[in-house]
Amino acid sequence: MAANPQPAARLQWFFGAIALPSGWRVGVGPMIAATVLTLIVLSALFAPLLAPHDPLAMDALQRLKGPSDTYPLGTDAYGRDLMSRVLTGGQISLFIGIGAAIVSVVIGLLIGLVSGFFRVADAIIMRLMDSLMAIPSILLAIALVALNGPSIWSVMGAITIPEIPRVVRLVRSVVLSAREEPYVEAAMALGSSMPKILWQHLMPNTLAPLIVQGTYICASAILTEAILSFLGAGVSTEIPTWGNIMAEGRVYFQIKPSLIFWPGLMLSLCILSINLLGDTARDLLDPRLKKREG
Amino acid sequence: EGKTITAVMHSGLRVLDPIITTAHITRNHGYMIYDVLIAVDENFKPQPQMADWTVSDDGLTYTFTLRDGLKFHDGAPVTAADAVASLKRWGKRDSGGQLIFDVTDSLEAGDDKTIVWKLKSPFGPLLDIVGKQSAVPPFIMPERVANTPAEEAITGYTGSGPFVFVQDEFQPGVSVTYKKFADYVPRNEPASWMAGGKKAMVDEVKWVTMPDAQTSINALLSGEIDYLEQVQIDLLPLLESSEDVSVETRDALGYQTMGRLNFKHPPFDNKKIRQAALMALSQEDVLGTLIGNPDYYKVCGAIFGCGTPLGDETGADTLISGGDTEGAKKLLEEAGYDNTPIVLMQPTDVISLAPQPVVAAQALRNAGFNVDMQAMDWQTLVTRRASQAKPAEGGWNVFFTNWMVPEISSPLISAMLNGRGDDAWFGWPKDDKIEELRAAFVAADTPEKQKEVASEIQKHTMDEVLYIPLGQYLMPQARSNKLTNMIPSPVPVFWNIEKAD
Amino acid sequence: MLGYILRRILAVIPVMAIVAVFVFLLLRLTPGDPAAIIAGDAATPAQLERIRTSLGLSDPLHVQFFTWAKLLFQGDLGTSLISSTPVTQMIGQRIWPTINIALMTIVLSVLLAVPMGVLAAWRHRTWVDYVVMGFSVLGFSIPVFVIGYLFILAFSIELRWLPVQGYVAPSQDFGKFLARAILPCLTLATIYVALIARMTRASMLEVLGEDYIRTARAKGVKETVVLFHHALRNAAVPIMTIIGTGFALLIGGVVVTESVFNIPGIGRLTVDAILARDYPVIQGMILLTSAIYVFINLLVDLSYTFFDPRIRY
Amino acid sequence: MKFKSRNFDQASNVLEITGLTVRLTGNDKADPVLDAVSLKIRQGETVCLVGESGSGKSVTSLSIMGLLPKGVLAATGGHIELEGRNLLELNAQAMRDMRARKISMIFQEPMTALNPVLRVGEQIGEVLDTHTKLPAREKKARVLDIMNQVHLPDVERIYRSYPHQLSGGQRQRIMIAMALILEPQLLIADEPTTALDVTTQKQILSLIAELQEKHGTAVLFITHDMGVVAEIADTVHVMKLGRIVEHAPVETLLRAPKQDYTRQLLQSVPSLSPRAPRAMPEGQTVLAVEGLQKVYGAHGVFSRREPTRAANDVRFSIPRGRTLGIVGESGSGKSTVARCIMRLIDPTEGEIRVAGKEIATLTRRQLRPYRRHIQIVFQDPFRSLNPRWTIGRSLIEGPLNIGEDKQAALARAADLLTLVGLPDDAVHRYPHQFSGGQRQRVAIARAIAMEPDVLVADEAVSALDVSVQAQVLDLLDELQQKLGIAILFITHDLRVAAQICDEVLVMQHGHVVEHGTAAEVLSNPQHAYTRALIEAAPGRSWDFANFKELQGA
Ligand SMILES: Nc1ncnc2c1ncn2[C@@H]1O[C@H](COP(=O)(O)OP(=O)(O)OP(=O)(O)O)[C@@H](O)[C@H]1O
Ligand SMILES: Nc1ncnc2c1ncn2[C@@H]1O[C@H](COP(=O)(O)OP(=O)(O)OP(=O)(O)O)[C@@H](O)[C@H]1O
Ligand SMILES: [Mg+2]
Ligand SMILES: [Mg+2]
Repeated sequence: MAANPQPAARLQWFFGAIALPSGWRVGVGPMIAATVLTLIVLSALFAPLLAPHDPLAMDALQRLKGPSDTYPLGTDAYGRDLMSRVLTGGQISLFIGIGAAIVSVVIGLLIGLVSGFFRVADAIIMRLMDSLMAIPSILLAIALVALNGPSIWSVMGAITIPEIPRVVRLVRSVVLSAREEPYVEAAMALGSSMPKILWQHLMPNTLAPLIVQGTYICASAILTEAILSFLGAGVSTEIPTWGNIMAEGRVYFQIKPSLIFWPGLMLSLCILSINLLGDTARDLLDPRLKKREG
Repeated sequence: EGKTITAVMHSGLRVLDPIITTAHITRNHGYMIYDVLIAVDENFKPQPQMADWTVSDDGLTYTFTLRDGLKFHDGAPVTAADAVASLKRWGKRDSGGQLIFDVTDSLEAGDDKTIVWKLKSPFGPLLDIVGKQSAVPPFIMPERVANTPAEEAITGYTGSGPFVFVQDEFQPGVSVTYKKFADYVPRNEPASWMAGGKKAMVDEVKWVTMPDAQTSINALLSGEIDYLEQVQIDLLPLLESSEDVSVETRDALGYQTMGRLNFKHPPFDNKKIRQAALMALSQEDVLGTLIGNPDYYKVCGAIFGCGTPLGDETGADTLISGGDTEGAKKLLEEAGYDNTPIVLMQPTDVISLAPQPVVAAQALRNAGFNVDMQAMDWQTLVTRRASQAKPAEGGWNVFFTNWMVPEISSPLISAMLNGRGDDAWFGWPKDDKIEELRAAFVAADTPEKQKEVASEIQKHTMDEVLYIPLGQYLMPQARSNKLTNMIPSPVPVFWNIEKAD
Repeated sequence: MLGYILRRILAVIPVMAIVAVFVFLLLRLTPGDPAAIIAGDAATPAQLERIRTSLGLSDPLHVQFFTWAKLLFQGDLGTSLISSTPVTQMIGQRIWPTINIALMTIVLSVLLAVPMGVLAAWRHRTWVDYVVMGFSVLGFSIPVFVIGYLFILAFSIELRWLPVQGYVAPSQDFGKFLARAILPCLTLATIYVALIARMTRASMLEVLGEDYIRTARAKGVKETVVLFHHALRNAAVPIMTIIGTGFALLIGGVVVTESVFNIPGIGRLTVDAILARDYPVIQGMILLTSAIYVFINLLVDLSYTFFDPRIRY
Repeated sequence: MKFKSRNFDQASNVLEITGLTVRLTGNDKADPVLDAVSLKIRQGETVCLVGESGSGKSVTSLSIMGLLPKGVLAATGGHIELEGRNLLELNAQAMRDMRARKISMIFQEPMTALNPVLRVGEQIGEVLDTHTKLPAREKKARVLDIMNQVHLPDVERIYRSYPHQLSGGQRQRIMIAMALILEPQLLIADEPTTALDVTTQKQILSLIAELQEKHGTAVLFITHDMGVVAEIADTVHVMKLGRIVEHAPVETLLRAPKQDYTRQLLQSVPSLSPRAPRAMPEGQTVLAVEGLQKVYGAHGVFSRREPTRAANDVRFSIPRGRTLGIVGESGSGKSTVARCIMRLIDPTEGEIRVAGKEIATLTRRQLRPYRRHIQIVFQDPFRSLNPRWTIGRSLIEGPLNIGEDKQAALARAADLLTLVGLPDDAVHRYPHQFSGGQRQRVAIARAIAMEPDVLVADEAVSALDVSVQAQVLDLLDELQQKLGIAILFITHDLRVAAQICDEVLVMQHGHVVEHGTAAEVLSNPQHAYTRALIEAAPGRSWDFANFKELQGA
């Protein structure tokens, strides 16, 4: 789901602070989050090595079994190994999350820069973006996926498109306020060309909020993927993702909760970590806060 | 304050025209509000319902006589003209109906009560088809409604059946309400499947849709609903501990699940490769994954279903014995399979259809097929299976579906046994032999002769791989113990049911 | 003031126009053939073609668009391809459950989230702050349907306090409505509360650093007055904004919650329509939800003038 | 110059601070922010607290109010005694009771110190709500009464207005009304006039004096403006690095400062008497402006804003090596002229001739080659350098734009830094590693790097402390002599103008009302507005730098 950028807010998890080389102080919470996230990413990357079974191999006689030596987390309704599926599922989920974040940030950055600086383009672009924003993202996503078929690409596209206007707005607002800064006027007075000012003076201002926004997009994309799967409009079930493992497992929620629990746990831990890191990044990157801290 | 039965049906009612669609939920709706001329009993025998009939000795003239007291919900009497118009509209849509109308000389109302149907040549199974309970039974509507073109959906919902459709409370896909039709005159015979007296014992029946299987089970357990038409077998344990709820199999025949290959495009235009595909598959694997609990499925190689008069398992040995991967490999090799990818469509949103493709894909790959399984929702699949394009260009090679056993229990009804090429059912086999056999079946005038022909058809179907039967399964229903006397028919009907306080 | 309102209202027109074009193209340019769905299992290609023609699907794209747009102007959203019911009528039947649930969720969320956010900002960097923020991050991290299931499991199945599912109109029986609406509202509210509490906190933190807060304290005003009278009103604009834009999130959540709790609202109508390729319904629904979104955000924009007298341009 | 010379020996103490020490919390090693500050204020007395930025003036005042930012600063020692009670020991509720009833405070920024979303009448009334139980009617009457006392016009209307609908001076009056409505014994004013222009400042100062007289209030007045001190103080305390280094009655302090720091502070105050006229050089005209006009915001369908004529028929010219000053109160159009000349905004009408070329109508692209001839230095040293760029990168931005070689430009940048008095290794540092004055030097170096003919300095020293200000002014002077640049110097501070300009141009409401040599305009003003401006300059008859009356005043 879309998380919006929020200005200054600080989340310092525990008082025990650890000093980083650059003098940044990071709470223990974000450290744990970073560790968890690293572990999840690694486990997804090395899923083929870690998974005890082929995540697609079915055994009709071993449906919905509990944990055993062969199947550490038990099996799903097709008799596939849950653990292998959850591990492998991370690959696509993370791919969708990171992919959606990168694509929407890059596209949004380009549009936002142009829109923030050129008044004429701005009016048109912002109307377009308003319209894109007005279409509820989940509905748009379901529609796109249902109409284009449930490939990873349509899911990613469906998640990315509604995020773009938010990024554009963010970038634009940064550019709008930054271009009033005297140093931008100074650059103009020094004869720097518009593209140069845009890219060298204004763009760097957007990076910090974009990194933060990117983490939120990443988290919300992973979550949206799960919801699309739940609504029957996700990635093909043959490719395991946390979302469709849960979607398939939801029927058995009361009988075999582990089918939802494990992917759900991974998903929630992952999103929780990303959000936490996003919050931390926002605090570290927000110059206003630094100033207030003295 | 009357008695109301709240039932969760297998899907939401959206289409209200029971002639235009084959959707089961619409058929069930049809049985609520419409009546039929004749109907089958539990022995598959047509019995009078709205009408009695006589057949001329040459088998060319059928005369139906409407019984007294029949009335539409708007109060108008049911006349022969209504029945004729309804039958004619039905004949344009239903495949069985089309067969009869191919040989029909005339169909007219003799007077207010008699319908005279004259044929050009004898058509043995006419009564079976007119009385069939599924895949579009000829429901009788008022003439004005029945005059709607067969391509357009009707807009008036006046029937003469035991329940009245409450237009104001209808929410497509959510809920539909039926009120008891006070003026309905049931037959005197006891109810037996679709035949016999249809006595409404409750004042109101409400069908609600629940998109979530667990929600509906929980709702049944907490007494919020009375009846659940289908319970997913894996979820049965949730219901077992409850004393207020019974789980039972209403319909002992159940469903047949099957695969269909596309005859128009390589590689399945090659008979050997079709045979290889059949050989690769194992019913046990499919059913085990689809249903799991062996109490609720049956390995069955009969294309007409096991437990039906025509059922016969000839030629299905590999299917019912666990598949023959090696044999399939050999056949593929002989056929010179060039590794053309086969597009296998998988609907992800229908629980009873999602596992078959997954299991099949695995089995086909094991046999050496290059499988391209494409996931989609059911509606996309429905759209796409109608496409005759090349598989790589939006067409397809294989899909799976389920039929209720009564819908495939005879070569006249079973859509997959049509061999008329482009006019045939999706997959479009051009197979003159099967058409000959079907004609022979129509011409067969005794059950024994029919059985003989049916057995030929079974053999031929398996050899040509017109379709691949993948076994039979049952869908249990669950009801509150307050409900009693439900008719154990394939179509869930709400007459006869009583509800305790 | 009037100029501002008028300008905001006029700005809605191009937005909705673009949405309309977009929605139309989205549906027509992507595969999926409603005719095949209507035709059913036993249709022949010829039958399909006839149905397509009768639906106007064989006309050129722009003709279809103008036909559609013209009817749209007359308030006619067309007729469902599947159930042959007018779309406006379907929406009319289904919209009230959604509106009631959504309104209740918004009220509930605001009542919960705003004090939470204010408290967290006031007690910045104390355990109160950490608990509120912890909850907010958590609220973002668990899929809605899982939350819904957990609530059902806990409150309906284990404790048996509330019904599992369903919807009763409040006009029919308010008690029953409430009993059935509580769980879906709570489910929906988790994300929304997280969102609003977060924004309230951030925005309050900013405001609490402003000079006029110091002025208020210098007057000897009580902390509660400082927080709720002086600070909150100044923090209101971003909070209102997030309530407005968060509405999109709510719509997404509604779709899921309506499935889990079996509420006959427009969320489910849309999903069903999309899965069934019921074009007129999909178009109508996306247009409607977009219009609601735009309308809500228009209200939010106009509410700025109430919270902040400086916005009068 | 007439100083206040009342004797307070008999007056009772209102507030007595002894040994007040304030530290950053959780950091005992750092130097204390306030180091044993002692100070007393007697009834009716005006105590001025002066000192450079960051010396701890505001922290002192916030300590008295009990408003030190929680968790950041805390009083760790000393007493603040009011009516025999130590304020540092009061609980939160008791301290709240004190505020507005016993001690009130006015803050520096009238723009931000009022709550923008509440009507000002309500904000004044809130003091009464908090501390008294008056019926609504009486409450309003008292509010209107105090509003009358602070000489607000049309009080009924202003009562219902929001802060943004009032001018800066009016807002500061509201603050004062709010502070005095309960007749507190002590009024703390932390730079209450710094953000106002001189004429308004004068009004506010006399208002405070008037009310002090009327209510017998003691005033703690914080300022860095020595002129203001000379006008209003009874006693002066000088602060440096958290300590009070000297205190004395005002006249004593100004005539005979004891501490070096105080002398240095006073010597940095520029004199209002114009500098000695420089010989008119033969240099050609490098900037000529003719009939310049700028109208803001004349479009927008629903915009009801009146177009603002921010500059009207402005004309002047500057020859090489000379300095032209533009003075005028806030909003008179000074910056507008500067920005038009720089072509940062497009003038509505008029000619701008730079190095003989008309540039008013050139497109941005055509303009670029001419940019180098005219450069600008902005007011805010903290925002005019890109915080993400090293000083070196900022310095070579212009030269690179006109095609200079990067290595050469970098080498020259190091030279420039030496020229403006910074170490040449500063190239690799970032702006935040410099003080405000140093940054302003960098900004000047950046402008000089283009070797311009004209340098526009828009309030280039207004944000700086007087001592730093003096250094930067010296730097500009030195550069002008070395490089022969013409300077267009924009300021609202007549003292600064007097020290640096050859010619002065006075603007009011976008019009030039007077134009002449600095000596003529400042010593013998013709226009009423110019006279009013000079009248309003506080301490105008005192020569701070020489500790004596100004000659001829
Ligand atoms: N909130 C704060 N957090 C940390 N340090 C602070 C804070 N407020 C003030 N200080 C420090 O206390 C010292 C004194 O600051 P103060 O604001 O009293 O200076 P000042 O004399 O009022 O300066 P100015 O003339 O610029 O207003 C400074 O060194 C400043 O850095
Ligand atoms: N971008 C703008 N749009 C509309 N009006 C403006 C704009 N910039 C300035 N003005 C108006 O033009 C007038 C002159 O403004 P300008 O900034 O030139 O004054 P100034 O003399 O520099 O004042 P100060 O001493 O406060 O800097 C003012 O009334 C101001 O409100
Ligand atoms: Mg200060
Ligand atoms: Mg200015």
